[in-house]
Amino acid sequence: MINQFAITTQKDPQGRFAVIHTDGYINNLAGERIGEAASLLMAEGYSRLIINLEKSTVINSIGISILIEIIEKMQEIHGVLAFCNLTKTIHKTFTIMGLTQYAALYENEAQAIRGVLET
Amino acid sequence: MINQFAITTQKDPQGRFAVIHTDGYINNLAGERIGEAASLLMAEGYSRLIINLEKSTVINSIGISILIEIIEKMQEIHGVLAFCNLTKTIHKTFTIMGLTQYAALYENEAQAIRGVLET
Amino acid sequence: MQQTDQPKEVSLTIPIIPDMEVAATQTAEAVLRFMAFTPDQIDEVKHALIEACINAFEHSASKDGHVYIKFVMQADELLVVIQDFGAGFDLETVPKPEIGAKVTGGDDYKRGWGLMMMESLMDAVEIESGPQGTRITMTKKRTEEGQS
Amino acid sequence: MQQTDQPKEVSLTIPIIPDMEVAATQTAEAVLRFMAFTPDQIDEVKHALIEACINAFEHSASKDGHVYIKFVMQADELLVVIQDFGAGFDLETVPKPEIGAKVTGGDDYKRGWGLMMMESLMDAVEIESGPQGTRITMTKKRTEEGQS
Ligand SMILES: Nc1ncnc2c1ncn2[C@@H]1O[C@H](COP(=O)(O)OP(=O)(O)O)[C@@H](O)[C@H]1O
Ligand SMILES: Nc1ncnc2c1ncn2[C@@H]1O[C@H](COP(=O)(O)OP(=O)(O)O)[C@@H](O)[C@H]1O
Repeated sequence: MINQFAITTQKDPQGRFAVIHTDGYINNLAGERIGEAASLLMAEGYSRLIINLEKSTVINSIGISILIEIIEKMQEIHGVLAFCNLTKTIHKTFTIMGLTQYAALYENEAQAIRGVLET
Repeated sequence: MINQFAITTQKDPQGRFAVIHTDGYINNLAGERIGEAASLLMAEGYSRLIINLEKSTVINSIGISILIEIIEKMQEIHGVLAFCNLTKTIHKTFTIMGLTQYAALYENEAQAIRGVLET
Repeated sequence: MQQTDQPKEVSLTIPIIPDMEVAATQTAEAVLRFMAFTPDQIDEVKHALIEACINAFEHSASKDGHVYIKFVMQADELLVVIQDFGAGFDLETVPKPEIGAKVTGGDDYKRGWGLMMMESLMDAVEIESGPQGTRITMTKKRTEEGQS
Repeated sequence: MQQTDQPKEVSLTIPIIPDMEVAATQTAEAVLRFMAFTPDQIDEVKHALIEACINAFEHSASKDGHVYIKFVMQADELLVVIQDFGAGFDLETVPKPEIGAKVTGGDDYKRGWGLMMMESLMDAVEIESGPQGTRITMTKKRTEEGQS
């Protein structure tokens, strides 16, 4: 298939947060895989999640809608979701959608970690 | 324009050989620029030239025909021309054309330098 | 080499198969680079084009199974036309997406962002739709700043 | 999402403008990746396609100023059809290129490698040409080894 999407998950040794790294075009199927990874981490007790989009330069609105579902689940457990390493276009899109009211966008992962730990 | 082609030239401090690095699609215009660079180096007295194609993964037959002109000029001055860092497709093409009878193909620049110095 | 006075157009027809929108973005990228658009502008057009394609894939119920794309290269702008011969839709009845309602569970439909994305990433979006299908004409101006 | 029984085809029409063959290779790359060809096979098709395009650009003297490309996705192979509505040519009269003659100055025409490249990089090349134009049909099989 045309889209080779990959995901890797990284957990803070102290269990305070986890980071999901995506790699490739985020379409519906890729979005679902991110959703599953996030659900798994939440089930393990992580209420601070970071999605690092460095290697995903293209996303479609179906993929984004699944990110919204993750935000919704996070709100329910009073957790926090943040994104980092967005391209200019994805940053612009998330901002225009108003998604930034519910999930912070950070330039890089270090800043995102600092950010979610302060929340 | 669609094709941003770049060329850099590197001369052996001892004047024994020179290397032309190409970057981008080698079409007719790009081929002509390689031809000019080669002519300049030959005019400066370099009779051992290496063309490093590492950053050129696509070439067309017009570009190749200009490389043949360089080989012809090299033959006239009894010099030697070598190529290195070819993709599998370009390697296959040069081989099928028979170009390898007049210009050696090396895996990397170090090998090419050793090769032309031994000639 | 022959060059005519006709407008410079690249046409692409893709079958309705998941991920085929990527072929459209690859073609778009070549056309936009040819026209010397900035990388950010190229990225914006690619995202808008994906939305138009996946809408035709998902919603058009097209019987001929294809989406027709045209890139019209003009002096200072690119037109991208995406057309399907499907059922069409009435833009008036499409609800405007509202992030608050979608995040807080007030709106169960988390989607509905495609048209908004096209409009925010392009300089102009014109939608013609009816029982004969849908045609979306998107314009991107080549400005110095690379911003729409 | 609707899917028909028609063969899966991607059609691309490009204007005869220098470097537009790159748009064709970009589209080809997406189609070939979609079909899970290996990177080396993709590279080979791209090079063959470039040769067919620049021949149409340079030699066809096409009046409509466009080259028509079709990618026909079949179970285990891809057909690439490149068509122009130009003057055509007689394959019989095209001399076979000979490196020795070209390098030693015996043959002043250093070019003439395009058809050979197409043939060596693809699994099959069929050339139909006449006063109505030229159509080249190239086939690439998807083999495990990635070699033609
Ligand atoms: N090409 C099309 N054919 C038919 N209906 C369409 C088409 N494009 C958009 N629509 C309609 O417009 C609505 C809004 O589209 P969009 O904003 O992209 O969000 P989404 O596709 O996520 O619903 C769709 O739900 C669909 O009803
Ligand atoms: N699409 C075409 N229309 C007209 N003539 C063509 C076409 N393709 C190839 N030819 C003829 O075939 C010859 C050989 O083509 P090719 O092997 O690609 O080498 P080159 O283009 O460098 O001459 C060309 O010189 C031209 O006369």
